[in-house]
Amino acid sequence: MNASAIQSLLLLAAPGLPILAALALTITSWRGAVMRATPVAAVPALLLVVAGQSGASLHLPSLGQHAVLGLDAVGRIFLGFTSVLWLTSGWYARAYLAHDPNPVRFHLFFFLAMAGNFGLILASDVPTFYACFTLMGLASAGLVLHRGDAEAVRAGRVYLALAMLGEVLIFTGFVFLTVSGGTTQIAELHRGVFSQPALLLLLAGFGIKAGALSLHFWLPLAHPAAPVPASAVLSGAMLKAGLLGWIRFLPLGEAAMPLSGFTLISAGLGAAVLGTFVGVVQKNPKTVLAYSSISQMGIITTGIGIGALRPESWLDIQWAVLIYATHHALAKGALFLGIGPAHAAQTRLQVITARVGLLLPALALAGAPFTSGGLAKVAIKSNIAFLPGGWADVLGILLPLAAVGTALKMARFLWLTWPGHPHPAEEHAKGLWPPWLCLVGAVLVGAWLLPGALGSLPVKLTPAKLWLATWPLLVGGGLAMLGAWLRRWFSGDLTRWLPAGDLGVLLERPLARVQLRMSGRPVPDHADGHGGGSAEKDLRGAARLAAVGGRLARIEDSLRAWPVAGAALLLLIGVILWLLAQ
Amino acid sequence: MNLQSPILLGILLSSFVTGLVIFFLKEESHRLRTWLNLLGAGVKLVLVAVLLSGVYRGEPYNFAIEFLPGIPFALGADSNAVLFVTLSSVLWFCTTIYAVGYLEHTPHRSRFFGFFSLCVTATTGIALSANLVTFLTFYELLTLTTYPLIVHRGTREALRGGKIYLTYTLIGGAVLLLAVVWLHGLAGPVVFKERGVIQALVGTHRGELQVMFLLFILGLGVKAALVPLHGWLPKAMVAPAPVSALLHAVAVVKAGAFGIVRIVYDVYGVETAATLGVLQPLAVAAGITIVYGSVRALFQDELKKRLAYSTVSQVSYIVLGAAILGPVATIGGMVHLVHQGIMKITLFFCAGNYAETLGTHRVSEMNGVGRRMPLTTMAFTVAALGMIGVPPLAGYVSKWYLQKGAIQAGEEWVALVLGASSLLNAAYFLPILYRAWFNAPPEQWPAEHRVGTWETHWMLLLPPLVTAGLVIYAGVFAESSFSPLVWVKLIAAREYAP
Amino acid sequence: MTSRMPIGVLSLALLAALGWAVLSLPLRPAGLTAASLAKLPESGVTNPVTAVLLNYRGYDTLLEIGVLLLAIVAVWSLRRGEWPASHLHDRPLLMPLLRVVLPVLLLAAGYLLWIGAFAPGGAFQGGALLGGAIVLVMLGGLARRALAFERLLRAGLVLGVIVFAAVCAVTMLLTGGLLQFPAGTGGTWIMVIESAALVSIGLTLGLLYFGGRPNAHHA
Amino acid sequence: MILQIFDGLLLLVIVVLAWRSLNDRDVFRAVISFIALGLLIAVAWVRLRAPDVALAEAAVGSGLTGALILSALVRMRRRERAATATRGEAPT
Amino acid sequence: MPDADYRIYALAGMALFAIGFYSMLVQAHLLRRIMALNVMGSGVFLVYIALGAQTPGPIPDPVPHAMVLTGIVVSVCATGLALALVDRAQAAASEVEPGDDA
Amino acid sequence: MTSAWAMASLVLSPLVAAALTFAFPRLGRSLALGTAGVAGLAVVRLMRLVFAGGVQTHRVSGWGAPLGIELRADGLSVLMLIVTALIGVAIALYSQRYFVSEHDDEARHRERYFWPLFLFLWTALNALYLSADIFNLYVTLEMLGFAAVTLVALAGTHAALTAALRYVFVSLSASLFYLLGVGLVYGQCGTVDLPSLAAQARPGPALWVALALMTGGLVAKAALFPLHGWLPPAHANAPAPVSALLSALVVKAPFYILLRLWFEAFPALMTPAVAQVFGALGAAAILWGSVHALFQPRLKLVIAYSTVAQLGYLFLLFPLTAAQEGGFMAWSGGLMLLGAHACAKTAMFLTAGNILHAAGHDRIEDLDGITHILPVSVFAFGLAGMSLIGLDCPRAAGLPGNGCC
Repeated sequence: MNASAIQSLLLLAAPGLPILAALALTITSWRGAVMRATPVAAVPALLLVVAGQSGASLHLPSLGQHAVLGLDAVGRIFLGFTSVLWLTSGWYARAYLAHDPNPVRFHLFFFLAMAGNFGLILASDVPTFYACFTLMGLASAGLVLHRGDAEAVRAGRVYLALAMLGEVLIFTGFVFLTVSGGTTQIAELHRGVFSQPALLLLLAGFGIKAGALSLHFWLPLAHPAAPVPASAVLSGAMLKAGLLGWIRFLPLGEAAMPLSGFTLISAGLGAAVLGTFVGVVQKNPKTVLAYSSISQMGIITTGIGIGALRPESWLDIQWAVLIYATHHALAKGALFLGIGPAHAAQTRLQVITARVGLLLPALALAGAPFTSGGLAKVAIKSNIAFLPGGWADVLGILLPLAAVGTALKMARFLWLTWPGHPHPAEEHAKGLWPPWLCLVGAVLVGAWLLPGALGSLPVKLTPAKLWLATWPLLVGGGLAMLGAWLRRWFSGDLTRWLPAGDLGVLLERPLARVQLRMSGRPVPDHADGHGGGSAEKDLRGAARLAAVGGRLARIEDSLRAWPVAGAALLLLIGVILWLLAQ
Repeated sequence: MNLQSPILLGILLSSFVTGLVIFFLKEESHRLRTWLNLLGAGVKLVLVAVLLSGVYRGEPYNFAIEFLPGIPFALGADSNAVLFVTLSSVLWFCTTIYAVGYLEHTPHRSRFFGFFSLCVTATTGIALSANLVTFLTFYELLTLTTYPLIVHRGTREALRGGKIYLTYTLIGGAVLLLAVVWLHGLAGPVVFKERGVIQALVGTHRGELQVMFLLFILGLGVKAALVPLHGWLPKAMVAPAPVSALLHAVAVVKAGAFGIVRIVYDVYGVETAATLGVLQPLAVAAGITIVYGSVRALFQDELKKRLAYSTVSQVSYIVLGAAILGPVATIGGMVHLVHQGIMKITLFFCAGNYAETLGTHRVSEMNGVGRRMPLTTMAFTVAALGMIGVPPLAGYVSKWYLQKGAIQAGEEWVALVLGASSLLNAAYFLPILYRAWFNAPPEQWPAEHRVGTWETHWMLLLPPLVTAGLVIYAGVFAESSFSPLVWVKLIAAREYAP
Repeated sequence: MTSRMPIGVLSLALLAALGWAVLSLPLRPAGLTAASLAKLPESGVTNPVTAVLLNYRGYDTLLEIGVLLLAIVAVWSLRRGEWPASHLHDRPLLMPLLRVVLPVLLLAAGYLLWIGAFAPGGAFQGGALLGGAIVLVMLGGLARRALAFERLLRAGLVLGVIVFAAVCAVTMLLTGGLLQFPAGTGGTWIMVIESAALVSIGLTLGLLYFGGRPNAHHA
Repeated sequence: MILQIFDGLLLLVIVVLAWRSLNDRDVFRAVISFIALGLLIAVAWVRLRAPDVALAEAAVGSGLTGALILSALVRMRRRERAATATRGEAPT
Repeated sequence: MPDADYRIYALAGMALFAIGFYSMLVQAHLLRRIMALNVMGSGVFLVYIALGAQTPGPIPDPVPHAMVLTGIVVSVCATGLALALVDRAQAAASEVEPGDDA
Repeated sequence: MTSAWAMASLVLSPLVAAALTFAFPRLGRSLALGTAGVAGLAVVRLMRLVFAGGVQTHRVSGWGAPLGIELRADGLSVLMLIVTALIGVAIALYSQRYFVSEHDDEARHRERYFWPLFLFLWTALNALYLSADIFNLYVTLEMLGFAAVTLVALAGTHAALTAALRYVFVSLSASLFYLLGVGLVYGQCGTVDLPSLAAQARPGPALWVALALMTGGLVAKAALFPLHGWLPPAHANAPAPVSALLSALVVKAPFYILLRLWFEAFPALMTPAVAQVFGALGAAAILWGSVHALFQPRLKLVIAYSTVAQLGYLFLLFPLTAAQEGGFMAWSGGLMLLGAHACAKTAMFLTAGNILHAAGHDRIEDLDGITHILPVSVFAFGLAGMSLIGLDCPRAAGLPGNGCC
């Protein structure tokens, strides 16, 4: 088997194996084995990252509209952290779901979402990308809904609503894009004139997935609702699909897009700020992490915005964004997965391991020097200087502030999850440790493995630079302590004012009212069920019809009365006569 | 009469004769009836396959006898006809199996299957009609043969539904008749032809042609359930499930949509119609219907009603495709003719399965049906996702082409409509899926009874699975040489030939 | 009644239109007098009205006899008649009257039938007299006896139609034309038809008077 | 001239009788007017040189039709009386 | 008397027709309606015969005469039928007021 | 069989059969079937003759117009005859069993009189479509009206009798309007022969009034809006086969005469304005009938109102036809299509309705009855369907181009 055949096989297997696994789940006797081997499903993707050649592609002529799978540089990076995340999460899920009532259902959606995620990274043509994107989006709804309680249903509903909106926007955007671009091959797309509607639609559509500001509110609802391994991939891998969408489909590096750039930067910064403010008051660590993701994605969004403003330095910016994405994905994944072990820490060793294991990614996210976060921050910052207008100054001030916010949230998260006293834990919790520790290890090395990552570091590490990198961390930590101290005097529940899902919560009420009005009965608890309404309406409609019918029947009766009928006859004769005599 | 024409007649007669024979069967001889049904459906399927391959090879198929001077009764098999006749014969086969299973142990089966066969005869007649008068004849025949099916149960509700159906369709038929006669007077016998037959009249009879177009659309729009002519469709839901499946996916609604396609493409010719300026309003009407149907569907608790409104919405995709000038939109609309058929028939089969096996008729009663009837629910899921337009299922393909066609034609607002519709589709289908798969099943179903060794009778299970398979096939292998899409592309190419 | 006024106005307007039509007709309309007189010798009768009725427009009369039969069928289908069941001695005055009048009526009917060929008269007029006679007979208490022969009554009622139709068929066989009598035999055919018609017309008109089917037992 | 006056008078009476036969308050009188009308019309037929029609009118149009209507009226009255009898003092 | 003018008879016939129809409409009593029909019929016959009398020739046109004979027979049949129907309908619902046939 | 024989047997066989069924009530069913056979054969023969030889005329009594009466069969009349025959045959078959399930005296009485009345109706229709003489048309119209009214009353219910009463008054007064019109036409033209009227007609007040009177009468008989009031109760309360007869056949007859009058006898008087009036009334009828159909509580009333609408549809032909160069000729094809369509559709519709009607009623008592009835009904259904799609009667309507009018 030659190299290209192996390449093709891997390309096919990366999304194919998870799908096969999902199908295998339908066979009852295979289920146990399949679920034990969950992480294996992500292995071909990982192998592809390691062994695959960039530029290789696989045509599937009979599938869809000429599906093409391929691997390019950007895709390789995405696939890298994505596959690691899926692998460790899948591994983690084995233990995590040991006592879940519906493990099969979880795995089914897990596999499908995985397949979609890998597929969209490898997709070289628009339809395949869209198909995989949708597969991922819908399947992850299954993950969010998995627990099935009220919270999960609410989260699932909000998630699905926004996901579907995103699908529609993206679909429409894609159609515009392919019409104006004249092809469905992603690589050849931008030659044509880029259509403005496509730009807007894709910006918004992928923005939903990426949790961009004002489209983000599904995130803090979905993450806590989903089981931990699902949250990890949702936050680490699937959020990045939106980012990949922007990178793939916006004409970044080809044309300056002042308006889009402005929008993206504003939204990104806004998300960073909002995430901080709402995030720090949350009580559920997963919600805190979700808001942290909003903030972090906000910074990435800002990066994309910069790229939109400065097409000529897009390659640099792209690289920075990729580093940031990788770093965030791994670190956030590690934090999510860490929640389990932190709870389950039994022995002293375990407690210390858990503390270190949580601290490391937290520091990385906060952008401590020598971490992947520090690297990412430097990478982003290095591009600010070229920005036109006042953007450089604004970002110069705001980005460090965002870092402060991140530090604050990390402190809050650690506060909420800090592994404390050893306590007896269930047996299965043992299985949570290896995948988590692997992922923490990946956090440590991941971002540095990116091609050219090391070379991008500042040539000399001066104390000034070190200080520059560290002060937000320290300030954040200080603020956190201050907050904890203040908290003694203020016992109110801040989440009442800043509930998880902020904007979405504001929208829910009026939407419910609309629904109520339209269905003509009290709004049901959830999802749907517009029962009696239609019957009632039928009744009302019938009554109205009957009234109309009665009126018509009266006219009809009067027509039937002899004098009227006779007069009508005479009139008819008269009319005809008159017309004849004309 | 060439060698090919017997095939056309055979396709009609395979169900017509079956139907007539079944009428005379005793109620008890259900085995014989079942075999007759399957035989008829099978023969039709084989004949259609022969026809399909023949047309593919480019052989001409015509059959004509003069039954009024200058107005021949004519059958033909152009690519449009073949598309529709294939769809209806395949789906009929599935529906027959399903109906046999569904109606086991119910009274009046001879009557039912007799009219059932006649109904399909009318549908295939519509498909194979080569001129407007023949088309009209079968179109009316369809109305009359469907009515007994709708009122089959004989309940008050059924009679009411049937009444409303008749009222709507007979009036629609009358309007259509007017249009046909009018056009006949202007242009003589109208034989369907690609790119239309009325170009010569555009200069002299512009206004008349416009009014006629309106009449055509009003007449056909009743069956195609264009808003506000759709009122009968949800009311006709009282019919047994196979009938609903047939109504929505194969026969009535589809006949209306197919009629509009015929009028736009093969009578007026899409380019001529565009110069007459009648396409834009049609597209707007279709757009309104799409959104309206979806919104109404959102608030239906009764599963079949929800599906009915969904049909109202989805069928207008076809109309929309026809109303947008451009080959790509044509492809989208025409392929949706097939795709909507297989998706909707699957949904109705499944709805019927739930009703028949568990006694659940309402969405709110569907908690946990996925556990009790996984295969059925799987089929339902596939079809529902297809309806939403999830790739790579059938619905996605049609939506892609429609959207693309609309944008190419500069009708960007269509994108908005389709987007809204997709969202609404999701909003009314996804909760069902959630209930089905995620919620715990109730202690007791409203009226559960075990049928067969599978989750339900195999004759009820097989058809939705097959059609769900078709939904996947039509989407995933859309580019393969035996997909509806490829066929439709051929049609579009002919319609827009330089 | 409030609707009288507008109806009255409309009726007057109708009358005006009708008057206008009459006055605008040619003073001497063409008509078919000349034609019917010209063909009179070929018709077999000398009374032009009878010629029109049974020869020129004999087909009308065929249908008309049909209408008569239809009328009695219709009336019988609707209700049971009020057949006098009384005996003669219940009506002491009637019997003597019948004794005198009945033969006269029958004779007159026959006479009218016969004279119809040459002068005013014919099956209809004769039939009317016969009908009167039948009414008298029934009123005179013979109803019961007549009703015992209900089949005979029915046979008599349909006689006109059957004979007329038979004549049609025979003339078709003879001449190839419906009601086209062989040359010179018109009078005979007309007499055959009229005789049968007389019976049926008389019975029909007479039985119409009783407004319904016989009260008798079902056969 | 005399004939014309006769015609005029005859037709006047015919029209008046027609009106009476249809609009007289008393139905019985109306029926009598109707029979009389038939006879007068028979006279008109004679005047119009249509003796065949006159004969038929006298026998059928006036005689039989009148008798039919009269007997129907009698039946109707009888039924009304029976109905009133059973209903007691019901208004007619 | 070929040059006599009988159109006044036709006019009277028209009057009979109009009176008959008027009464048909305004009279509720069924017997009156039946008589009205007969009066209308007589009016029509008058028109026929009067027009027949107008034709040039030694005798009046016999064709309208024959038609009127036919008409008279038809109208007596119609009267018989209508009377039977009235009778039956009133017997079926003797509480229904005569004429109240709405 | 020559065309004379065919025409004669079309009129005579149902007439004789009617007389015989009256005389011998037990023969009703078999005589009706026999008549159906004869009439069917005759109509097929006539159709072929018309197809082969164009318009067939026959001079009754050998005189010919204007003195005598002529029978005439052209495309239009053959078409109407065929439709009549098809529905007649279907009804004859259907009614074989219709009265069987009822066992009381009342029902036996009804069947006993149904057959002669039905056969008279058939006679009247055949005679009407064969007639080329406007006075003869009056006689056939009266026969038709009598039979139809009595058939409605045959149901015997109070509602049916009331409806029949209304129907009889409408029918009779409408006939008188027609008859008066005929008199004026004769006075003006000196002939009542339909084909020769066109040549004789000199437009003037007399003809205008005559035409207006005849039209008014026929419109009332054809139940065109707003003179349709009598139709729904009559059709809805009649026995099932009678409803079918009325809807499918009876109301079409006056329409047929209207067509003959306006397009054949007095084409010169057919102005666009008149046509528009017909069209407007037709449109109103469609609307009115359809809307009312929607609100009716009973299926048969729905059917009745749909008939009202359908008749309105027929009248739409007037403006369509009049607007056309060449008038009637240009439209004959479409016209016949329309007529055939309307009749066949009504027939099928009613047969289908009757099947369900029977099923709906007999569910409890008599399930076997339905299976008995069903094949017959379906056969009728099939026949009508075949007439619609033309399998049964290729070129049924003959050569309207060179023959019809």
